[in-house]
Amino acid sequence: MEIEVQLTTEPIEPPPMGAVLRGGSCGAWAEFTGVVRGEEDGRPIAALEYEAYEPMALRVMRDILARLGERHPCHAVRVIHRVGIIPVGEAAIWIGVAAGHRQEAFAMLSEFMDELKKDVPIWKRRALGPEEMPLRQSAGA
Amino acid sequence: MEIEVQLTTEPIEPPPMGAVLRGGSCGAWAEFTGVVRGEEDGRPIAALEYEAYEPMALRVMRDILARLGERHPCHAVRVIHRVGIIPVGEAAIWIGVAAGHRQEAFAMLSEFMDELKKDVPIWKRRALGPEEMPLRQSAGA
Amino acid sequence: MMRILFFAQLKDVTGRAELEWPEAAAMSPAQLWDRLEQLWPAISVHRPATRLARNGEYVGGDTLLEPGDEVALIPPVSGG
Amino acid sequence: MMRILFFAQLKDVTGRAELEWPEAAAMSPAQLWDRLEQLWPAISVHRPATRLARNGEYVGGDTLLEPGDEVALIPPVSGG
Repeated sequence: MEIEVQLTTEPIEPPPMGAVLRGGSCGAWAEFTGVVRGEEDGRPIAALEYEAYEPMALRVMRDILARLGERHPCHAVRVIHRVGIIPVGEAAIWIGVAAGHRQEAFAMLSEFMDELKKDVPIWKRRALGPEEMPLRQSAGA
Repeated sequence: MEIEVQLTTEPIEPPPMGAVLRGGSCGAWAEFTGVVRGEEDGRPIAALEYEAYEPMALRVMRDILARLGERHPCHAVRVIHRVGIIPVGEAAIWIGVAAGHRQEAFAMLSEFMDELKKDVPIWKRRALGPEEMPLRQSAGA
Repeated sequence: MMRILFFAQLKDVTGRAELEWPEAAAMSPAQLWDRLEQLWPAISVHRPATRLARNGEYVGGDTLLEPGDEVALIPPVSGG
Repeated sequence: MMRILFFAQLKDVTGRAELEWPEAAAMSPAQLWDRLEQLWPAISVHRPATRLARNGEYVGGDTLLEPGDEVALIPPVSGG
């Protein structure tokens, strides 16, 4: 199983369906995007700031995917997690899975997200109100 | 829940994440693409031809989504199914779901696909070998 | 007049996508099948697995099919 | 020398992201926590829920932390 994990401070650009799909052995391509909601603990927010222990986060994500791949064999899986300040409505995480059949792809997506939220050293560091938004980010959103 | 279903004879272009996500109430955006595999009943193929009872297929898809939406409330769901000749590696179906949280989105994707394969009057009509591919499709692939 | 629609394998068996049936009386699904089998005996192998839809809704064996209805024979589906 | 990394709330409590500890001997996780609590008493409320990673791998309470290790304090994660 091809595995690729990435952390970025830039807006996530989901890569297009890859060459792996054109090969003819994949019947399923599933994607999940986790988006920053406009409310945290009941209060309206403008952005969340995420922080990661980067080398460990990358390694743990890779380990989780490899382990899940034994139970749900897929052809390829790619994860991109954004860190830093992420405005409401933008993606904090994207995961794409290519598999022979949809069952493996769905299991991979859903179980990866569960494991991520238990073990991957990434934190929602703080919520930012509209007045705290750096100019660059609010202009770019 | 916003519902949109569509049948098309053209290649599926998944629409970009919509305005619904920028509103701040959606934390989850999940997509599934069902892709034509290069093998059918153990024999290599170049394409599948799909046929639909169009008005009923649209209505049944819409009904399934509305019913699932009662158990897994989502903000918006959109389905595009392609019919006609679909070359290997191209999408036969695409579904995108916007929801508050990932659990509803995953349940909607996976249960919709199960119901689709039981009740929606769409058929894999026949498998085409490479020699049967119409010129227009093979040039465009 | 009743309109009968054939899809997938049933289109191969009957050689047509639809049939306009100059029918004056209502009939049960079983009566419809019996008459289709008279026209195309090879259709009978598909009978057990094929569902009927009346005006775009699946119906059970006790629904009456009326003149003016669009009746579709729906063999096992395979979309997605 | 042992390198200690602090993330999220633990960074707020200690006021720093890391600490270079001129440590000559190995110590247990419990010993590390005791010493951190001496430096920052407020860190103790985080102790029950915080896991330790040694050189990027979660470790249990019976692992020895050695000079040269990078030890990270991992409060409950919240990615995704």
